[in-house]
Amino acid sequence: MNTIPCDVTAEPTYSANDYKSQIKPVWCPGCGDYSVLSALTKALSELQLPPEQVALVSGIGCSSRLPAYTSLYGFHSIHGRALPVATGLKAARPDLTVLVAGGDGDGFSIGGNHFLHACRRNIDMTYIVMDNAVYGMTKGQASPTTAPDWTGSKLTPEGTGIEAIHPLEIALSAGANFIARTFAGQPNHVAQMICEGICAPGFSLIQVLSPCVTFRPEQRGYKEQVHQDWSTPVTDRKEAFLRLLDDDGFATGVLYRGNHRPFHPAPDDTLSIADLEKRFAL
Amino acid sequence: MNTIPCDVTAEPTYSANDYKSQIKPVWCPGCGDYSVLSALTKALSELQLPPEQVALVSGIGCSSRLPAYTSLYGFHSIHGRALPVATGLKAARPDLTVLVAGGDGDGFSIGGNHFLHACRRNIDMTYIVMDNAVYGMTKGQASPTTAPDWTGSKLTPEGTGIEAIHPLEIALSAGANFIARTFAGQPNHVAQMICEGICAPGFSLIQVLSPCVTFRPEQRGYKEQVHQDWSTPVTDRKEAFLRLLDDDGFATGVLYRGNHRPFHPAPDDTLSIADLEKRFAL
Amino acid sequence: MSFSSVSIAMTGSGGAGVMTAGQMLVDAAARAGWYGLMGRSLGPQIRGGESAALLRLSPQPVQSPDDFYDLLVAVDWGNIERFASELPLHAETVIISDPVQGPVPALMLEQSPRVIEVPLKEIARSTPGGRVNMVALGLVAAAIGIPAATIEQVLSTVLGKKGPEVIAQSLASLHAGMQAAEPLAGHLRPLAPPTAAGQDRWSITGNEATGLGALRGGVRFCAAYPITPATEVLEWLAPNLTHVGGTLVQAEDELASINMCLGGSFGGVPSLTATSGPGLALMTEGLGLAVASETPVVVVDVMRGGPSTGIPTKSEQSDLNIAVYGLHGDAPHIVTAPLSIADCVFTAQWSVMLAESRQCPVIMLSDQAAGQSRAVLDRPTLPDFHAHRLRAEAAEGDYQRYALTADGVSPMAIPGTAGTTYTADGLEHSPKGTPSTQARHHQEQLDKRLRKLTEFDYGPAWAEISGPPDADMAVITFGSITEQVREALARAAETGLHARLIAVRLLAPARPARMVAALQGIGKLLVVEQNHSAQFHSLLRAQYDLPPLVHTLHRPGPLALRPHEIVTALGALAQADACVAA
Amino acid sequence: MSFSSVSIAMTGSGGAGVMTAGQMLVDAAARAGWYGLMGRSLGPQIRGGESAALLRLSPQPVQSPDDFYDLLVAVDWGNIERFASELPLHAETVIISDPVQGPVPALMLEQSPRVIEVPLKEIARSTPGGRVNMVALGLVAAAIGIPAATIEQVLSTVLGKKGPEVIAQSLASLHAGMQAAEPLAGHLRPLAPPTAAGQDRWSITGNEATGLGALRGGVRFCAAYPITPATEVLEWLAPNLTHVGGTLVQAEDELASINMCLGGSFGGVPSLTATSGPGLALMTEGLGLAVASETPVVVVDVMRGGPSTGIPTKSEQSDLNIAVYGLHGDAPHIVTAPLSIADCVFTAQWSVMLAESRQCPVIMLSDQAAGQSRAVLDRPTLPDFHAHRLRAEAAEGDYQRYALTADGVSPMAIPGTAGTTYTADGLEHSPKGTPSTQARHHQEQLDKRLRKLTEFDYGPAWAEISGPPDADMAVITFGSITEQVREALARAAETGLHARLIAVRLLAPARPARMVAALQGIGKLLVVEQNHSAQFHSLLRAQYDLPPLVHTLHRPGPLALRPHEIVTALGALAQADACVAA
Ligand SMILES: Cc1ncc(C[n+]2csc(CCOP(=O)(O)OP(=O)(O)O)c2C)c(N)n1
Ligand SMILES: Cc1ncc(C[n+]2csc(CCOP(=O)(O)OP(=O)(O)O)c2C)c(N)n1
Ligand code: SF4
Ligand code: SF4
Ligand SMILES: [Mg+2]
Ligand SMILES: [Mg+2]
Repeated sequence: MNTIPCDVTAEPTYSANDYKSQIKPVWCPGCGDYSVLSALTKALSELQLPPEQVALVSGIGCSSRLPAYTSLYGFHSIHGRALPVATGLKAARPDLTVLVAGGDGDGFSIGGNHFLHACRRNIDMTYIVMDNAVYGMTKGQASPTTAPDWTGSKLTPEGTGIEAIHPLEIALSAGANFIARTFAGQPNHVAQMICEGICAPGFSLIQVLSPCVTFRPEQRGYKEQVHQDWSTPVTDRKEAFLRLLDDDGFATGVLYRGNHRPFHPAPDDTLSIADLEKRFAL
Repeated sequence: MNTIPCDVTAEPTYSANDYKSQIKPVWCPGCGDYSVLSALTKALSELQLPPEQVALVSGIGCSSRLPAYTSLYGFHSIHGRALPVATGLKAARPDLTVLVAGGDGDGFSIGGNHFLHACRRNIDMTYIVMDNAVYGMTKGQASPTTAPDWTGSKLTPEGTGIEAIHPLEIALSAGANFIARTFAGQPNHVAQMICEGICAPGFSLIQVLSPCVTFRPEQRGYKEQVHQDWSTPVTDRKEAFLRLLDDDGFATGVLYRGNHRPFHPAPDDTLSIADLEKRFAL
Repeated sequence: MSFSSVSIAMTGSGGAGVMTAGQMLVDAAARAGWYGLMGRSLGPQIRGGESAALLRLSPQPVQSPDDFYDLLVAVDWGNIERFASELPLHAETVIISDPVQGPVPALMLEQSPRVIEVPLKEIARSTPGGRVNMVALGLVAAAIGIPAATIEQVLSTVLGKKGPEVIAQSLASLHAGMQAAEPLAGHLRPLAPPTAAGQDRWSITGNEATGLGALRGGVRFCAAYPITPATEVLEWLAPNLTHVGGTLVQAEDELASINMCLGGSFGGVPSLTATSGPGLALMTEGLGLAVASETPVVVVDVMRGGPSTGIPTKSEQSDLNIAVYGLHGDAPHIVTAPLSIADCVFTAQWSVMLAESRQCPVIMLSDQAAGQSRAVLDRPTLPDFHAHRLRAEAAEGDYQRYALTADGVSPMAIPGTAGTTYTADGLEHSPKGTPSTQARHHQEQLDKRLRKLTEFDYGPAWAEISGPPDADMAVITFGSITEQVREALARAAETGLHARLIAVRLLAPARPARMVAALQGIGKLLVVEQNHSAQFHSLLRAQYDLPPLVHTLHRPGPLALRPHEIVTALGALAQADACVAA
Repeated sequence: MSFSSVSIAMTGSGGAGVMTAGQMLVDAAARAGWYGLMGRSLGPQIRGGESAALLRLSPQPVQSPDDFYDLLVAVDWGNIERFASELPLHAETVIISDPVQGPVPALMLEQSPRVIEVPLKEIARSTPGGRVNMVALGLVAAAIGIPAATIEQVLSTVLGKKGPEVIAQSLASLHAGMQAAEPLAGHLRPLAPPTAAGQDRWSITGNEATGLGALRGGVRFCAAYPITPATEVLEWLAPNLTHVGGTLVQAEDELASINMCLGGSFGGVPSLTATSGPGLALMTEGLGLAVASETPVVVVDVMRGGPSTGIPTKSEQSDLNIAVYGLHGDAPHIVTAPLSIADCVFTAQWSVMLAESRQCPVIMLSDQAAGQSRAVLDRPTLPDFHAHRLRAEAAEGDYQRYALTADGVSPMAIPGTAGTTYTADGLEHSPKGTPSTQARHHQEQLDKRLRKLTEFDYGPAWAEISGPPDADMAVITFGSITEQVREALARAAETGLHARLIAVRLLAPARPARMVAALQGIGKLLVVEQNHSAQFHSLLRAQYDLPPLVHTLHRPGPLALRPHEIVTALGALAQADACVAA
């Protein structure tokens, strides 16, 4: 297991900029994802994690472009599969700090099964979902977090007619150990949530409301809608559920901080291959 | 929409046997799935649904063998994909009664994403999961509903080390409209749950605890463990959650009966293809 | 060049609006009686980023890009290095460059084109609310001779919803651009006058054409998961399928979309989905189920650059392997490819017909170049065929879903029919459908599933064959690059180099007898395709006996194959000595 | 037959325990110094259902099934019609039938075998706690001459955990069976005496051998989703991987398992998963990512009957197409196949080495016949090669993950290394790894990814070639049926029919120069494979220039190809006239 210095006091070595790459993002001007990038680099510099000890895995989507814009080890994988890639990485290399990033489509639509099972497996990693309730990259279709009456997509011109998914509720049911929501318009809060998520053991989910200014221009109004109601986390699943039953989707803060056992595959390293071969001998 | 005669009074035309095929099941003697087959045919005869108006879709697994043992229209599809097949069928043929059957591995492991989204889409169909907390067909590996300390699988000889999933909680979060649990050892109750599930609009989930006598012989003890605590369904999500927070996994009955709008694709049939072609003309 | 045309590239980054301008130009030219084609080159950005509208206008029908651009209008030079190679120029090319955007990049001057500086941005600024793309539009329209009235009319229609003020401002920019065209006089050959429309004309993209073909073929159910560059097929179908009484469901992923289609089709409703490489990869397990359970379904794969996520916005023909061979087990199925934008209607319609008739999956290989390009063309004469599935009638007896019939097709019962209930299965089964591990049942069903495809008469639609019957050279190709090959062959013929065209619409199953006839007398063959590993060539080798001398011309995307390259390759083949290469 | 062996089938349904008996028989024969092979034929049931243990024992090494069974012991005849065709008999066969199970089915009498009735069940009943499978075991052991002490010892060891009472009861049944063997005397040729073990002997299944090869090659991470008949690879790895310091994670599905492996491998840990056809279909998108991101990974596909769910418990070689061609885009990768049960160790180890060395995915095509059969064989001499990945060292400069190197392989940085951070990408990219849509980058990276595979020296392991250098006939094959071909060639040679063997271990990329050498002097070629559509033949046609006369012998599963059929096909080829068929 990696031991993250979650109470850094020494002279800082890394500035936020040290976690950025030279590559210019393909994002639209004003996209919420820029703030998430800044917040992430800020969080990492607060934790003073050496960039080469951190891996950032993503899927496909505007938000999933994140890794290349950092100076971390990145894996920009395929649509919906960021969590399995990250799971394999962390299981094989428990010494690394593993982060995962992506969109609501990537994570809750095509990647929904891995989301369920990553929460359940509760491996120590932090999953940042930039939720804009739309498929940005493919030019504006409804995602699982899109309201049923949104008619902005040519694919569902009458609206989807189906209820939006509640990702935090699913995460809580499925066993995630740390669950938070934040808003890209408040990058300091995003950074704080990321820090706490990284420091929390097990699987941490951070839903970042991150406006898509191109296909959901009305999301610029998020800043009037969010309210930091969850300033103290609860540690009891029941209380967390009760919080969610009252949720309007815009409460921010740490919803839940649990106590579930993270999954640790434990190699025992007791035998040589020659020992194993002997078992085939007559 | 199909209108199911959920209050049949006329002289019955179909007996339970009319819903059975001639094919001998491949199941092990004593397998819980036999009772589910009987209960299903009993339920159908109670509802007096003409066999040709009912389609039963399944994935792959011991439990997924069910369709061929009935006289319904069946689709024994591929592992994990029963729900999408059923969704397409119901969307294209809303006049049919669509049932889905399968195992815990099929539905909650490889099929987890479709499970989430089928609950959310809330199309009118009834999903019967024969839960034995094991992969029977592949000879005994842990499934998502297997307890973390079960060491009976060669693939996870020290136990999985990860918590079992709570399928009813996930279903409730994701938006299923009717959620029940029953036990294969009480076939009348299973039949009753199936009847109610079919009659309920939207997506109905029925978890049937169905012992795998071969790989989980201890499940023969289920009959001592189940308790019919949910004899009256609740219609409020919050109350349903509270029920689940106290759940030991063996309460049976209708957990929840909701009021969510089922998804209805609505063809409007207003234009001819010639009309559409005209739009390409200059 | 065997006929007169003008090719124009308009480039610009950010919200410069070159695509809108290009689209208006094609529309106006079309209304004025010209034929045309507009392709798109896009960067990875959602908004902004480099982009180019790639037009060709002509009095004759045209669906192929030309060798070079006659006119390049650079609203700006942003990221030009990223796609300069997609814009071949020659010494006759006129480049319109705005001095405020800096000097013309050296990259663009290699062929010594003529550069004319026009202060597009300044002109735009000089009109209130002026828009630089409308200035460029006016300039081009005037330079090539599109009537002012037509372009004004198109502009007003397109911007209709934005209100009179925007229209007026845009018109002012347009006019300013037209006036600025003067320095171009004499530098650019204007378009030859349009031909009178003998027939209705259509303006349509390949993706729209595919959607239309699907509906014409009888498709009434679609499950959709968006992916570039296939999304427009689905987006076109969404409202239109509903209008004709069908249903579209947005799926959670491609595993769901293919399996939803199987469900719809099992229910008796012809079903189709569209995707691109990564989505097709996810669908192969479902397609295998369609093969084994004999469930008709059509998957349109609008190909893009691969492997993996590859280059989503650009064209390539590299999914041939997965389409033909990508299913596990012995899984015979049908693979088709439209031969042009217009042919997307025919091929989609035919694909639905084949899927329904053969009770099997059909993969139709379209590509970004066809799918996202718009063509102005004569209204295609369309076939009448549509879905016809052999249905089982209500029966009392012993219905055998997978009965061993002479032609391999067994009557399929549709849920709702009494007396013919059965269970469709992906497990091997007896004729009745009962799961079976018996060698005999396996052999019988494998034979049947193959027979129904190989012993069917696909008719002449399997390929389009043209050119001199006595030719000893042929070019064989597939997919939308057929148009480039056609143009190349026409040009080569003018220089006395005659070759036959074999454009294969049916890529699987193989049609050996037909191919023998098509290759009659051919001693030299050129295989043309747009991918890196010559997948079509290797498919042909595997399935057919080819002439002694075979050359290939293949290149991955995104650089379109140009007619002159094909002419050159043909010339080289004509010179080549069969004995040496054999 | 070129050497002495005895083939025995033991059939029985339900909990009859013929597999246990068969297993003990092989074990005992092995301890007594014989070589042996035991395959399994299973019905679809989890418990009970028809099953047959298919044994062959011999003083010489043997890994191929023989033409016919010398002895068929039917504990019962349940569902025999379902797999009778998998049990070829001849006039010399002895059938042991228990009269209480009814008469010998007519199906089994077609070749007029000798039937001897033995009241197995009654004998079992006569000993307290008697078990019919132990009676049968005793009968067979005595009949073919396995020393009583050895079989007793094996029985006691295997049943050790069940306690002395069960052992005593079973021994009693065994002895009763031995006594009942008397009527067989003279009817059955006993086994020729065993050869002294010059070398250690192993008893191993193909799936275990694959797991061992993986560990020897350096695999230390595995993500697993169970599927028949690959599960035992994963189940063997689960504890043993842990023992040598590695990790296994059970995944939620195959999409997860392949992508978990990519994560592990990205982390620098050689990774492998095993699956069968349906799972491989789900993995192709991930495999494409491995190609584009240049991430090493090995996928073992233990093939079963296809398409779709097909026949999960029975063998076939029909996933060749998907393995070689099943990825979208131009996606070069490596496909290998072990040539026998023993060779699973070598080929798995080699596959890991290749994946690591070439930084690409390797698909290893094993099959049910190899994977689930147990062989007693000489301890194989195993190669030393193991994972060696070209790693980037800590650097200050401008690290280029996808640098264009001469051999196409670029140093790969492993997370944790300072100064070499990069982002692995499935989007097309520049040498640095930055996503790019440029034609030049695409071409360069496609070239590089192909070059690193085609210009590598795979050495002689690409194929096993044997037989007379002056032969003008060859048999080419792949996978576990190579053993049948070997035996057929040895037999044919005894009759003066000499042919070369080319058993291809490397199915992709093609090795044209090596194949030219392998085919030197060959005018007639027989292609042998176990599938319906002759996939290997079509692969060979696509990639190689074949001799003028090519015949194929191919058949889908589950009927194993028998040596005599190959001899017959070879005889026909020898007679065939090259000119007529060319
Ligand atoms: C298998 C597959 N299917 C579909 C796509 C097309 N695709 C790319 S990104 C995307 C959705 C992205 O939405 P989201 O994850 O919410 O990210 P955003 O762009 O909104 O940040 C889709 C459908 C793909 N690349 N691969
Ligand atoms: C894609 C794919 N992966 C794996 C398998 C193998 N497989 C068949 S059934 C099964 C699990 C069945 O478990 P469950 O759904 O719980 O059914 P049960 O047998 O317990 O009733 C698996 C893993 C498969 N058929 N297809
Ligand atoms: S499309 Fe939306 S999510 Fe994508 S970059 Fe633009 S604003 Fe951001
Ligand atoms: S293995 Fe288990 S689930 Fe499968 S048939 Fe046997 S008892 Fe039932
Ligand atoms: Mg999004
Ligand atoms: Mg189960």
